[in-house]
Amino acid sequence: MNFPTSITYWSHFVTIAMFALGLLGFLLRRNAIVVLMCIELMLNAVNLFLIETSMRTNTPDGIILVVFVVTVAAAEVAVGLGIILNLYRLKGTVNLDHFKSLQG
Amino acid sequence: MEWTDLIITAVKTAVIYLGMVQVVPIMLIVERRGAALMQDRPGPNRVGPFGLFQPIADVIKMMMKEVTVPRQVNKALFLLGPFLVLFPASLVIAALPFGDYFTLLGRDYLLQVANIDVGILYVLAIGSLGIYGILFGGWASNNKFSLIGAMRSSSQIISYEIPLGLAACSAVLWYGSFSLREMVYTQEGTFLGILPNWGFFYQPIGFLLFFIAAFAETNRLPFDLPETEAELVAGFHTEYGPMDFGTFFMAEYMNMATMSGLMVAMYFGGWHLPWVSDVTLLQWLGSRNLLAALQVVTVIVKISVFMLMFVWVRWTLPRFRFDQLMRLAWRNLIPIGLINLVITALIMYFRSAQ
Amino acid sequence: MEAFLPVGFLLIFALLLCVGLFTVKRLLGPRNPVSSKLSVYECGVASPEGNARAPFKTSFYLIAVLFLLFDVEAAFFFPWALVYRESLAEGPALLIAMLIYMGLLVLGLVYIFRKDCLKLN
Amino acid sequence: MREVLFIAFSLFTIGAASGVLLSRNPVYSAFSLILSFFGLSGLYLLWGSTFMAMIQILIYTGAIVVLFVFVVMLLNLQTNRENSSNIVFLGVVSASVWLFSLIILRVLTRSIPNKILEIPENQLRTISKLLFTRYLWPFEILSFFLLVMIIAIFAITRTQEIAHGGEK
Repeated sequence: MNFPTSITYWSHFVTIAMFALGLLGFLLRRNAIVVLMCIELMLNAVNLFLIETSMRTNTPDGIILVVFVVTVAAAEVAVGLGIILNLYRLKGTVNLDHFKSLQG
Repeated sequence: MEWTDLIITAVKTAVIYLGMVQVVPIMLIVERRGAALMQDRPGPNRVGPFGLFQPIADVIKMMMKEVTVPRQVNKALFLLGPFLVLFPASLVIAALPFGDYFTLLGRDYLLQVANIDVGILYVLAIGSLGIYGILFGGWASNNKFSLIGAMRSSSQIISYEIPLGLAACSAVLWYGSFSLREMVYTQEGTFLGILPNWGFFYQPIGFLLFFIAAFAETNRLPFDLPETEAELVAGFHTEYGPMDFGTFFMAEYMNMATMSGLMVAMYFGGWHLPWVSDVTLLQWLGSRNLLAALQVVTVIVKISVFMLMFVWVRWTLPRFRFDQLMRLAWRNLIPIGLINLVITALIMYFRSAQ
Repeated sequence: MEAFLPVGFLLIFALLLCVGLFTVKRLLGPRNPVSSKLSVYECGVASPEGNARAPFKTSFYLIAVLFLLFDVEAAFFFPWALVYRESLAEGPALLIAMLIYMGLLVLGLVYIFRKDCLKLN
Repeated sequence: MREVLFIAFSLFTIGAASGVLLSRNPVYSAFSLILSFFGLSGLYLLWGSTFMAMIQILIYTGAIVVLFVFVVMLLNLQTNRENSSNIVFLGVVSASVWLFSLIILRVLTRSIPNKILEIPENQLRTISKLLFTRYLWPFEILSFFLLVMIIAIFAITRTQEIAHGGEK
């Protein structure tokens, strides 16, 4: 099985693998901060795919969309970490297993 | 890119990088003699003629002293901390223009490590990575003093990065391009007959902002609070051994040199002599490489003027308190940066409206 | 992409310097770890109670968040500054757009000073 | 030459990204997040999009991960005592993710043209012009969005002391 060396191939590999790793970490890790980092990974995988497509088809709109995605991701992290700080103040821990008050 | 190109660019990069690394020992002796001069004492003059070998003695002393890595420390980040400050500090040099270009073997090579078309953005982006060395160093050494010192130092650097960005942005607004090389090109000639056509006369407030923020970025006095000897024992590098302390110092001096190089390129006309245009210089000097050498000398002289200013301010101004520091950044510098941006935009609009 | 080739060289030289400094420290420095040297640095009354990383005021977190939000806003000034000079020919459209953008930003700054959450004054 | 660099940067990014999941201590996962962002900006540079590489380093590595490290330092987290079996399991699964995505791609990419594109000149000005002509309204809304964010942040973190609490 020979692997082609075209740039588009390898950037798709990075996108799929990075998104999968981010999703994996998001679902399995118990530390709230690492979960937020994995969300960042997923967002960056999508950014990479957008940039690669916009550069390949020579349309700059993809890059502007990525700039907007970056600002929204920044705001999302700011609020997410604010919530985590409050959770820490509530329970003294960021381990997600301890936040089960909603369970029936 | 044939092989000769690669080799020449590699040698050029090496020469520029070593030139920047040489700033550290020179600044060691200049700082101590300058401080001594201001405090009316002779300063280090025992080692070699006029104390010129003092930096060599300091460096050897730092290397020979014992290395203690405390037990309760996160080893990986502790050992990596100082290099995380040194690494971005040495990468920022790539955007600084030292001269126009020189010809070798019939081809023109830029007197600049790389002609990056996003010059200012590159400098701001890589410059903002210096925080990690301080954060990881302070956190990994697991010591109350170093943790508080790391937090204070990085929040100070953070708060002063926004005015730095705003000042750089108003310069980009005026010059209309990111690349530092184009900025220096537009600063040739004279303005109103007598003044040299430098950015300082178009952006005085922008320069002032950049100058103040440059002090804060390099943790120099009067923004020296994180390493105050009195309160926090030495801030984030309390637990570090001698050579790491030397690395932090080397990174600080390289940051100072880069910041001065930036201020020279953006506000003080880069490699242009004040009232003499490059073309007339070329006629006087004849060969292109001689002109390139003169340009490099003018840039080095201008950078050293700024470095002396860093030293001069360090030994005259008292230190800020932490909340005064933050208040200056958030209440005064950021609004001034925004106002400066608006004023530049309005002036450009009215000038173009005629 | 060619413009960043010399930056690659600079990267390699910086790595060489860092590795050089690291090995110099390892080789030249004498090493006899006495337990007193390896303990935490304490000045004054030694009180190693628990982990040194005690949490403290949230104003550090607020400074970092505000830096993040204002850094994102400052990043939008750069593309505007780049094309502002050419856009002046077609009239003040870009100027007004930026004044609105900056007005809302200044509103955020005023909100910060009014709520005084950074304990600035 | 570009393909070799591209493959190197891709593997570096994936390695650092899997480091985010597998590292025991949140600070080490933040550090590997920084490395993966460096790999990403290297990929953008290889594509020729220097503006995006600089934005990636300026905002992601220069501000967002700084906030992560600040919070981790503030929250006094000892090395989290997640049971190590969880980490080992994660390691095995992430390795399989690597292979799985390679195989899927190998099957899918029979059709993608193997063309190396030439880099559009002066991409900076086209993006900025486009940003202020076609995308002017999202730009204005964004400033309002960030203002709302500032107010939301203050509403969330009322500024009294964090209770002195270690990991329970």
